[in-house]
Amino acid sequence: MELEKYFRVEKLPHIWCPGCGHGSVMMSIAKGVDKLGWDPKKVVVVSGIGCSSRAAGYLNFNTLHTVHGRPIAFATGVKLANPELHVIVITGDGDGAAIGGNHLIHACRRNIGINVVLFNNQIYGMTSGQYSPMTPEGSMATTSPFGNIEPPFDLCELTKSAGANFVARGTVYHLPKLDSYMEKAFSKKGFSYLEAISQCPTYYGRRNKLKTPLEMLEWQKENSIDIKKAKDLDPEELKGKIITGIFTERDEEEYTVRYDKLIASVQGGKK
Amino acid sequence: MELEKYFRVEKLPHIWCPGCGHGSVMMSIAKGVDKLGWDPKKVVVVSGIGCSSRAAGYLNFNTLHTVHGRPIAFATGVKLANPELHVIVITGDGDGAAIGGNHLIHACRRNIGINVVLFNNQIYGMTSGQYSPMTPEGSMATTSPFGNIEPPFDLCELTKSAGANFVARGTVYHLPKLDSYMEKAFSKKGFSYLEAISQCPTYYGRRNKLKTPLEMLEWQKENSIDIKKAKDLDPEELKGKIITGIFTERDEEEYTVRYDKLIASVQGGKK
Amino acid sequence: MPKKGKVYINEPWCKGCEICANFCPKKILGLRGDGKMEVKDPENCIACNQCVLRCPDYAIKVEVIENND
Amino acid sequence: MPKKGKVYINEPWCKGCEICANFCPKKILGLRGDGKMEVKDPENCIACNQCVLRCPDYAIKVEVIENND
Amino acid sequence: MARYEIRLSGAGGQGLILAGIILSEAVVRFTDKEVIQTQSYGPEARGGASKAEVIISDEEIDYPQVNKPDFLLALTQEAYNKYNRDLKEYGTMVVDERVDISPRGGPTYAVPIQRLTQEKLGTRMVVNVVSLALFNKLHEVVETEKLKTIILERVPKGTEELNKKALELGEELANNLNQFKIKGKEEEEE
Amino acid sequence: MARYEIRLSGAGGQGLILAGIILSEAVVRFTDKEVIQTQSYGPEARGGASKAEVIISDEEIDYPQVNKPDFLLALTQEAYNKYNRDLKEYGTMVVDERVDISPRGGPTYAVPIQRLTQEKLGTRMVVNVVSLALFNKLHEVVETEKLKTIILERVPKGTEELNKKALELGEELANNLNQFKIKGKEEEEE
Amino acid sequence: MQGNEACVEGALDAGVRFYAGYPITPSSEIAEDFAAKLPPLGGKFIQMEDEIASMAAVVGASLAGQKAVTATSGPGFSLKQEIIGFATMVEAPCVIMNVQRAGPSTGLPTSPAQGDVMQARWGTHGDHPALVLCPSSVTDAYLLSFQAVNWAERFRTPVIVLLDETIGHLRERVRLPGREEMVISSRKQPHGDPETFQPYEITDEDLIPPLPPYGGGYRFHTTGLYHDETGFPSNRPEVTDRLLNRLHEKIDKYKETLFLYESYGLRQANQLIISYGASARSAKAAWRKAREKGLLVGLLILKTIWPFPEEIVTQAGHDKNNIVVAEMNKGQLIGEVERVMDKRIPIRGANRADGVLITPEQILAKLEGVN
Amino acid sequence: MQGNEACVEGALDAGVRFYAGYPITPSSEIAEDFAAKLPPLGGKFIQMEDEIASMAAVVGASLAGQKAVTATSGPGFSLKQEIIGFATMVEAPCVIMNVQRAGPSTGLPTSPAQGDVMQARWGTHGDHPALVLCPSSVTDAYLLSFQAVNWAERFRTPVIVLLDETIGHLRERVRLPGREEMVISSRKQPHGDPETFQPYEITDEDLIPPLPPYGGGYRFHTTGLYHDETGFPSNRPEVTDRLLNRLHEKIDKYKETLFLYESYGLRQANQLIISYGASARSAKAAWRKAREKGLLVGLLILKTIWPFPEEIVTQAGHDKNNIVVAEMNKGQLIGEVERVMDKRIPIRGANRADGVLITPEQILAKLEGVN
Ligand SMILES: Cc1ncc(C[n+]2csc(CCOP(=O)(O)OP(=O)(O)O)c2C)c(N)n1
Ligand SMILES: Cc1ncc(C[n+]2csc(CCOP(=O)(O)OP(=O)(O)O)c2C)c(N)n1
Ligand code: SF4
Ligand code: SF4
Ligand code: SF4
Ligand code: SF4
Ligand code: SF4
Ligand code: SF4
Ligand SMILES: [Mg+2]
Ligand SMILES: [Mg+2]
Repeated sequence: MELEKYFRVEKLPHIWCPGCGHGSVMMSIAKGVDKLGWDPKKVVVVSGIGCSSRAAGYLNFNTLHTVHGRPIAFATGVKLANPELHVIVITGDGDGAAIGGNHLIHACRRNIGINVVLFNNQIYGMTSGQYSPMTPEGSMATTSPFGNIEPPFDLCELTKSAGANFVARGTVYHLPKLDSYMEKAFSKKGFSYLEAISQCPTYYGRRNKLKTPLEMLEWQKENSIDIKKAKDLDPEELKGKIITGIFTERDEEEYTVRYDKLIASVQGGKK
Repeated sequence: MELEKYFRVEKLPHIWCPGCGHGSVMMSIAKGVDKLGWDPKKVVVVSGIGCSSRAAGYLNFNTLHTVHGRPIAFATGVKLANPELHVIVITGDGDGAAIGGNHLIHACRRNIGINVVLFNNQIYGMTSGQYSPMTPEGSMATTSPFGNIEPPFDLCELTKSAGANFVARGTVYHLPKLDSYMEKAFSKKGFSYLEAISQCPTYYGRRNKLKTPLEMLEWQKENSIDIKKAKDLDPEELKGKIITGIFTERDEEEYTVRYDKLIASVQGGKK
Repeated sequence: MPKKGKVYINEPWCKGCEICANFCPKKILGLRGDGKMEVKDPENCIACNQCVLRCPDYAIKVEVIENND
Repeated sequence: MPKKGKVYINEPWCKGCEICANFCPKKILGLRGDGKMEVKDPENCIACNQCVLRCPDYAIKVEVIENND
Repeated sequence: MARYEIRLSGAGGQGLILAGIILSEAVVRFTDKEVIQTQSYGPEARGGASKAEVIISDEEIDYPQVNKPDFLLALTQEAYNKYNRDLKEYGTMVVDERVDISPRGGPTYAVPIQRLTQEKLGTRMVVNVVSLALFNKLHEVVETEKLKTIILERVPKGTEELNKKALELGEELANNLNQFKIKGKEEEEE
Repeated sequence: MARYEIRLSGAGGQGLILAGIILSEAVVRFTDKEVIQTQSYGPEARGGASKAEVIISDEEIDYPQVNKPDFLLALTQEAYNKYNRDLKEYGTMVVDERVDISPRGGPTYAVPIQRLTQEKLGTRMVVNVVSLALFNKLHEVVETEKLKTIILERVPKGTEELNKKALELGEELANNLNQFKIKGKEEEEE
Repeated sequence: MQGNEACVEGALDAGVRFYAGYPITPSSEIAEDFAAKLPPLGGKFIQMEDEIASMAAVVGASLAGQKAVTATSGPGFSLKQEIIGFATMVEAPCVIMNVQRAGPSTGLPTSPAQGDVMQARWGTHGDHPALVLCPSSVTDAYLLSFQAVNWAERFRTPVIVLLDETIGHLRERVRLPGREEMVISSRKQPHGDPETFQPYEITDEDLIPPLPPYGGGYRFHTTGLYHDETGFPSNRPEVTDRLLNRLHEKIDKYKETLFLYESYGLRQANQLIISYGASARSAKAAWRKAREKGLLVGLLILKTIWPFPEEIVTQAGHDKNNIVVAEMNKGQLIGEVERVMDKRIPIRGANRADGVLITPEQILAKLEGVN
Repeated sequence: MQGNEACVEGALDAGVRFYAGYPITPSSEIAEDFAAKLPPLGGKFIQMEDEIASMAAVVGASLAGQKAVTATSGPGFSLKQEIIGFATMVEAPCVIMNVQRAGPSTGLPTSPAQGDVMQARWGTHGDHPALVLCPSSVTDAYLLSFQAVNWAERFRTPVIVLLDETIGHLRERVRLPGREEMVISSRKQPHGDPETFQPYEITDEDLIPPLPPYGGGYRFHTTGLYHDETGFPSNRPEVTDRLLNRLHEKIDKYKETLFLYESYGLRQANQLIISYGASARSAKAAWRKAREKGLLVGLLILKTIWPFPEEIVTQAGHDKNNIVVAEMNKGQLIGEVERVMDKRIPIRGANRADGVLITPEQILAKLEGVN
């Protein structure tokens, strides 16, 4: 894969910190598009606000860096206005799970053809390290100076319950698997949710005894459990673990397809 | 149960239309409080905006009729500020599932001790009959004049995935069961979600060939399936059905309890 | 011996939705011309309380009558 | 015959996170004093591409060298 | 016709708002007059009393609110109680026969609109069209055929015949209106 | 001391902002002078160049921004490139020995701060305290002991000894500063 | 036709093919009407999960190439503010219809008011220009909605149509110009090489950059951060300054052509009534009555309220010795009138904010010499 | 102490024991500081899912009896507007701190600006009063936050502390009055029979009803709809009117005591600089320089910007022949100065909105006779 084809190389190096996992996830997205052979001119990347959402600036597609928490709602407008576009949403655990949680579940419900990639670094990176709804219990963050007491979401379970056609979770540590989920997510008609566990050495690692990017990657490795194995474990054993793998693959009819049928029927066949 | 103890009888009859199911659900709430013997002065009912949310005005507790979609967020403030209060949220399928969906799942995640009762009449009643995220596919509504093409949420599955301690669904048709779920919901420490299928003859019934309140109640009867039976049926058979019963009962530690422990530990035991 | 009941309808609260009438096992309730519910056949009430339970407007009360016959 | 590789590091892009060095099976990469990565032992590169895959900054390229010995 | 203010009131669900809309559309399409139609909204419009208001005038209508109706229709007691207050002293009032009214000056008619609608047409659903036709005939706003055209465009499919009959009934009532006349205050005092 | 503007710059993560905070706190607690500390925020403060600025004055400080620093510390090339421009013509500049600088007037010193910190203390983590101590000694803002008090309050537990050594190293560098002096523009032109 | 319906017709005739909204009284008929009318035209109506999402979807659709509209009332208008600012910043054409009801908060959901006049100008954070139109008849509702879409496209900016419950729910005779007189504007398209395309490069003197649709062959970046001509973020003060100034200037430049208003009897007048929206109906009745009484009163009905038509107002008011500003709030636009007029002219507010349409009598009472 | 930190200290000292917020630059230190300091005091800090929820939680906590605060910056301030209106309507005491950054939209998240000045007054839909304080030093940040809590409690209304990035992130020497001089206000409590308690009954001439906490023995209803003395909704125009008027009057009545400001050399001056917030720092430097040059310049630094201190401004400005309003936006508060001043006095804006703190030189340049 040629970097130039999918990246605005003149904007690199990206602004992310040394060892930040976001660069790896961004590459996985580019590879996904490459594998599917999408025309970059027909690809629209919509992101919110956060370190992760800055990815939009480096990818050489149509890129829309919106406001915090709402990229899925913007993307819904883009996709519905022109269903021929490939619409990818890049979001973070703050952007997509905190302020943006509602748009996420509603897009799942509608099953609109948007591919959401959530960069889950379990922290608010951009604003310097507050806890997020996906920060593990007990973690230190600037707004949980005594350790986080809020249980994190399992967004894969949630998006599955909400109706997404495809749901998976990978990690930056297991990059090749992440790449394969990316390809599957992108090739799915209908809504897909792919969560990529990323690392924020600067604001998560430093405060939580994971001093180097490498330690963070190893934490990912040691705490990941494949969903197939996870099935045999009880909730207690799974606490604090990262369940990886494909959570659901369905083929419910995509929203804009249904919409086009509605229009066709209203127009009485003519179009 | 004496009406006067829990209702502001001077405000009755309520504004709801003839045959509206909301009156029945409201009564079930009063009965629930009665069964648990809560001191009405320690009960706070928080509601949003919608026909359902008007219930707050008739119940003789501390009642807070807030803005559309946010009652759970207000309630979170109330409960956290004074954990001794019994906090009940009254919301609708528009208020709680459309605009308010995010607050709902976050409250589930935190597992804060709030009892949410969602009056699900599958339509926006107050604003005269637009479809909601819980309107069945194919239904007619003012904003789906050609039939609704959006799949509805199963909020019981969603709240369960999001971490609620108690989740159940009942119907106005099966009132005694609804009363029993109400009691269980209220007696649960931690977050509870109880969905009550209600009827809106005025805006849902009329447009959807359910001409009388009775027909709507019969529709509830005919389309309900107990969750235990539902387990043996496949998704196709369950499409469009109302699954009733208790979806989950857990005893994860409640949020304000955890918070008080945090405070105690920060204060080093003294308090 | 079957219970007997006396039905009170709080007319200002009744909205004439007919739910009570439909759930009454004895079918003794019916709408008056002005849209308010009335007891058509008071004798036959068995104090089953279905109407009370079902009325979404809390407009019905039923008193159990001592069966003195 | 094992592959050999020639490693190119795009210095302006390298942020010195050391991820590549840690994943290199041959442990031939190391940080220079100025915080940039360098190939300490170019001879031993087996062109496994781990460093390329792992570098979050796309700062490494590896060319497979014809093994002409 | 100088500014003429009409208020049609009754219970929510009786379709008087549709009546108001049909009336104003008739004026727009078949006359040169100016017309304005407004209605009250909100939860209070559901159940309870409901009203539709129309202003007809030869001149431009600036202020669009009905403040002192020239004509009041009240089909229910609640509507009467709520909406009769600001009727013009010598304005016309038509109420359903079952409505209790206080004595007043100005032409006042107690018409068995609901009862006759039920008796003659077998349903009360079209009481709005009966009322509308009554009003139209009385004031001759537009010709019967023109009103019919619009009614038929606006009512649900399948109810055309019923509505035609309702129109006839309303006109008949208008023609016989004098027999429903109530003695005015002064007349009573005599 | 009239208004004196100080800019400490280097790479994000070198802790210069903490140095600025310590300096300003020292002034507040141990002198009668006015002081202001500001810093640049945001993503650009992560990685890349970063700066902390302090203004010290005998009088009330109104305008709180550093516009023409009297003193510039630049630990990295990037910081130097970005922040050296508006240094006062005869202001003092201290750069790390590895920074390439353009000739200028005004006292300029190229000090092996990073190298010596690494060599003598075995880590670069405390380069900020070394720099701070250097600055303080040079200007005698507060006495060594006072500065030490605040440093020890502000640094992570367990690093006290290290920081004390850093303070000593900084002062030592200040004492020997002249040996790092760079010839100025004019001097060179001679 | 109802005022709300006329808005829909105006927008459709101007080429709108996308609507995203969330129902709220008294604007819901706009949504309902679009829901019925868009699919037959091949357009898209979507009911989003809330007003924020609606605003976002509208901007997304706009950038994907559609002319897009949303509608709401007070509480929803408050929620949309953040993304209205985003649309302003990225220059996404779109129209927001706000059918005002009595606030603050839930207020009186079914009663008319004009309490969002200042919010329409200042509701989002940061400095930003605003283009706001106020219909006072059903005909206006049609024409100004049409105009709003045109201006949104032409100036690449959100345009607000600020109705009130009275006009939204009013039915009256509509008088429209012939179709041929209704000229449709659409956003400017780029023509150069897609590879060197700079989305915010200004080549025309109108200061407005072209906007290609997604998928149309041009690829570009868009952000709500301050950005330079390439569309990428920059925090260089000169870039920031240039962008913010251009956002204001691209509208200021055409200000005169944007001032829509009606005036009556200004010349032979020593008093002036200024009004807009539903209040203007009462103002006109008051004006008529005053004239009938022989008072020398002029009437200025503003259709464009933002940018505030300073020149029109000073021109109409400078020679008067009493100015009455009639509005259904505690006094909002009157502040602007006070700002631009000389202090020696008395300026009085005829205000009403209790949910009832202001009456002609209230306005009359503020004129001199009525009794 | 940093400005943001001083806000926290001020609020804590005034009795705040509840904070709900959502992080955003450049206000996040306020949240972080509360997170560290509240639990040791037995107070509660919660990070909500967004700014809307934060605002809602704060109002909920307030009604449950706590003194409650939230903090945010531009985009979050836009999102909070709807519920700020609700708080105004139900009269829930609460404080909102907005640390301004350059907008519109995402703008320049880390740069100072004063672009939300008009939004702070007009940001929510419907007519509503606003109480807004602007610190221009770290000491101010402490004092005004303390004051904001007091006023919120006393007037039962949201109070906004409008900082800017410069003041929020500034560290400087703080000079505080002794603790004994700091008088804490808390909301009035009812004393009558809980059974006949009417939550919005006005018995005191201050027009402010008492507010018992939930669980304190009084039961009552609260709604964002227009409501009468019993707290239940009413749409009777006289009720509506009475409520809205009271909401305004309860603050108007005490206006004079609310006008906080500093002034320098007004008497011996023929020119006047007006400023607030961080700009006032530059203004003061400009004023000093002007005085050094022998110009007769006065300086007015506003701490209370809303309600706009009309009397203070006209008093200070009426005899001047040049007024310079210095602010970091395209001209916001200057509109109010123009509104209240006589037209014959030239009023000039010294403005800067490119993310850089306005300089004394820019302000100086607007004075007459500088060169
Ligand atoms: C409305 C609004 N609220 C808050 C913010 C501040 N903000 C920017 S990014 C961010 C969190 C980002 O976290 P995440 O989405 O996890 O991205 P990350 O930086 O960790 O990749 C927040 C709270 C904002 N820009 N807008
Ligand atoms: C911010 C905001 N958006 C929209 C509305 C309008 N609104 C009021 S109630 C409602 C829907 C109510 O539906 P639901 O919650 O299902 O309650 P129901 O009336 O059906 O019981 C809407 C959209 C509002 N009041 N505020
Ligand atoms: S702050 Fe964290 S998430 Fe953001 S760029 Fe740095 S490492 Fe990555
Ligand atoms: S509109 Fe529907 S939900 Fe509302 S009161 Fe009437 S029947 Fe009930
Ligand atoms: S159920 Fe209640 S409201 Fe309905 S008809 Fe019977 S008594 Fe009346
Ligand atoms: S109590 Fe039973 S039998 Fe008697 S009226 Fe009621 S439903 Fe009928
Ligand atoms: S290609 Fe493999 S062996 Fe060569 S440097 Fe990279 S990781 Fe090491
Ligand atoms: S992984 Fe990349 S950025 Fe990190 S040290 Fe290696 S080359 Fe440099
Ligand atoms: Mg994150
Ligand atoms: Mg509903």
